[in-house]
Amino acid sequence: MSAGTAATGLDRVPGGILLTTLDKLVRWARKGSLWPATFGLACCAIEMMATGAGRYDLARFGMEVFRASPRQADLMIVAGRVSQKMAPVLRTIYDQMPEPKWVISMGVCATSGGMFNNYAVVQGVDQIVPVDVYVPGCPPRPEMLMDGILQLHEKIRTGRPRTAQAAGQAEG
Amino acid sequence: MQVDAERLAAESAVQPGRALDLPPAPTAEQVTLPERRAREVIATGGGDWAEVTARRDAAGDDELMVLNMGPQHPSTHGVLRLVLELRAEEVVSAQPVVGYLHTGIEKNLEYRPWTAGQTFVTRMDYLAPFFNETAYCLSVERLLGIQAPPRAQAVRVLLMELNRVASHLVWLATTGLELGALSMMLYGFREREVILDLFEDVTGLRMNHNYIRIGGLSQDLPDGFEGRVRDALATLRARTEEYETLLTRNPVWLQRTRGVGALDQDRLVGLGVTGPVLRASGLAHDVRKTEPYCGYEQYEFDVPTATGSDVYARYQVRMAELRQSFRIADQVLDTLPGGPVMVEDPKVGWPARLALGPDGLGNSPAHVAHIMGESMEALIHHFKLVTEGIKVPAGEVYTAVESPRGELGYHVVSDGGNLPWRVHVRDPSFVNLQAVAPMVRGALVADVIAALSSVDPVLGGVDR
Amino acid sequence: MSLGSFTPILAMLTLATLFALLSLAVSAVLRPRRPTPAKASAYESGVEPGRLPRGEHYPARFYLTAMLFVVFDVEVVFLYPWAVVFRQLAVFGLVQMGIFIGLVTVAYVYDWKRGGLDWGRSP
Amino acid sequence: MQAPDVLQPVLTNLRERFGDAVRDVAGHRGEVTVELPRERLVEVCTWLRDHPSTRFRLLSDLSGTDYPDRPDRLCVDYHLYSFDHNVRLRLKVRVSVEDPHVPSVTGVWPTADWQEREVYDFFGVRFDGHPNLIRILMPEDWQGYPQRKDYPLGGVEVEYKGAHIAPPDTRRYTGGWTST
Repeated sequence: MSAGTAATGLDRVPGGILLTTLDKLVRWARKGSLWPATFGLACCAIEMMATGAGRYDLARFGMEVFRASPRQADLMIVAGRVSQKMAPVLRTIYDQMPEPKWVISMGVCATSGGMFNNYAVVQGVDQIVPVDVYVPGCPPRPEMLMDGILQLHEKIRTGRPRTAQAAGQAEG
Repeated sequence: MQVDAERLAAESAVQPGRALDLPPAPTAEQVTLPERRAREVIATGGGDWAEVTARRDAAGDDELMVLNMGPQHPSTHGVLRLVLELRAEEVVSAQPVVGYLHTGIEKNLEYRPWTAGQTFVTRMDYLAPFFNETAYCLSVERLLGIQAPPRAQAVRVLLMELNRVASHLVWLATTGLELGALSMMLYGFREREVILDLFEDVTGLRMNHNYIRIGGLSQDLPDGFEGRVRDALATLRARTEEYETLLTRNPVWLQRTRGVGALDQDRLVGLGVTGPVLRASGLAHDVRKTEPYCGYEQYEFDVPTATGSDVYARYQVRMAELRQSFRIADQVLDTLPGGPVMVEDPKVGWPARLALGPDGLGNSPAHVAHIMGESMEALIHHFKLVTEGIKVPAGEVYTAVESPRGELGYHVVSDGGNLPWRVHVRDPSFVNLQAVAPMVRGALVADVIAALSSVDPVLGGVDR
Repeated sequence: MSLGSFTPILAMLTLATLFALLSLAVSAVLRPRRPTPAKASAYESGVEPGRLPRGEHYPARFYLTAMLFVVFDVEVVFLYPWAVVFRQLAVFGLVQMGIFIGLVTVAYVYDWKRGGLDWGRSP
Repeated sequence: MQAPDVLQPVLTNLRERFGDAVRDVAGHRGEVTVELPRERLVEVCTWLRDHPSTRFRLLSDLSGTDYPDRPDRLCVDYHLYSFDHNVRLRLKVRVSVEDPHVPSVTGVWPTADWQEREVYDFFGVRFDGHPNLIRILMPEDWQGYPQRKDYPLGGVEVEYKGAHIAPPDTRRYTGGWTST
């Protein structure tokens, strides 16, 4: 579980029944409208913009507002290949985002350096920032990005990604 | 007419003289401790940065503020960083810093066979993938001394023109968004989806298609494609009229774009700017007309230009180019020749034919039966091509293609082996970005956004 | 002193302040608070920020515009009470307000001619 | 592509005026390459840009290439284009790694500013007289010149340790079966 969701402010509130329902309410509220920080780098950024535009419409998840400044964002979608020169900038932006914050690594270039296994590209964003959801694809179709976002919603709501949660139920 | 080099150089963007007469950087002792810490920290931020702050300190001007319109900014069209020297709202000087998306594609190309090249190249300028693929394949075909069959050339022209429309729509959407016409963003991307559906029909992907191969195309058009393209062109033509009524005589749009970011033609040519920005200054230079490729000479279209060379003129040129692209697409559909889409030479033509099998798209059973059963030679060619790739005779070639942003040139060097020796890409955005600095000198900060978006840089192509 | 006609306004005021204070209090309690020096550093598109003008003071033009705004804001504030009793004051009120607005317009024209409004966009 | 004969008058003028400077002229696939010594580069470029019969007003591309097995290893290519005569020409200057200095042509074409910075960034060719010769695409404090042939491709070794992974494909098939 990334730092974002672990220690919320709830631990300072007195325990009891109130806490669990309040916890659910807070998680639901956070999941309800994640505001992504515009961190579009390369081709995936165009696909992210297409997801935000009319046809695929991120507004359905309350996410159409792409906040330019990290202060008002709680989700960073790293869309595109991260070059060595961009790595410190990415880390600075991630640090300047207030908790709770999540990171989606969109596309194979952000996830693992993709086809550019060379001197210029950081081989995987998880060397710089803790990543919550990895979205495959080059570039991922808008539907794949939205599925990644739904996975993140599950993770926020239950603290476990959907697949793990399903596996959890299987074990009984 | 004798053009004196001094005048051109004097007021060009670089002004070699200007940067040289900087006072020497302050020595370590003169700079106080906090100053030095900030300087080191700033120094790693960018050599230009150190020069700019040195100039600012030298000028001793209290009101000069150095501001970063940096890599993570909503309206720099990607990861471009503009170091702005501001006095209140007025820009004293702007210095673009690039490299934040450098992917080392040209180095990667030297470690992959020729046939894998266009997979890398299509990811450079990600708003014009077909242009990159075609330019790369054209230059390799020129080295090989072969030509793609007429049908393949016609389909390349069709896809490139549709791609130009899609790229201009993204430009229109993002520029509208930045200058306040928010609905333009939704309209632009809504129309682009119409074109992406067509691309998906043909190549299976919305972007980064890897469809145009050395010697032709990877597979033929799906049937019924021409009809779908005609309907799409009909809707796009109607929608373009809507944009014209929305923007062309819109007082807010006029005020934000007229007279902004103007640069005269001499300076533009000196800075190597090509494409709509150059045509907006009145010079009708278009590589499709001057050095026709892929059969462009058969289609009759004109090269729109404007005078004024400001953001509004570039808007007018791009809107007119949309219509020219529709015209060309119509003519291509009317005269689409039949025949093969891949060159016949078995040593070059990519053998795999894709066909829709029970478990999806894969090697067509007919082709597999042919190489496994009928002809040993076809098997050898298939094996050689798929493993070792084609070998291109030694030599070097420079091929230029008219991309939506300007002249996209490929300087390909081969040493006769099966790996490219060197592929250098002359990306129009990389060269056009140099014109941003003189454009915004003395303008307001809001005009910097308008001027930058009128150059339509795509940072994937700039940083390669 | 009949409070009747004021109760709706008072009710609205209290509800508004209550809502504001409540939402601030709830979020102050529930939000995680983890200040780090990196988070507190100034945001300038992701790179080390430059500095404000050396003396940390802003060009005069900003103050000029602020002053202009204050003058006209005050003028509008005086218009409100006049607008309420506009009928009873009739012509007398109109003339008086006309003079008042005329004086402020003189100040506006003076400022306009002295170039306080153009933002230095070079021609 | 234009047949080289459109360039004929240009080449003859070039030879008369700069007889000694022109090392060799090569034609391949309809393109003409003129190799120049670096000392005469700026002079020839200024003449090529201003002379009415040439008018190469556009320096469309300036690219570097590394030929490690030649003594003068680094090669800089200038692709010129003339609007008036609609013709292209390539100038080639070769320098060795020990003394990689080439005079800068930013005085002739201001567009060379960034393109020379890129060739410096990737090949280490120092352009004398360039106003601001620092790295453009790599971080300022990057060591080495990435696009030289002896600079490793870099990147991460493939994680799967199950089998011996061949280094990036550097096999060169020059002899035997040729494809054309």
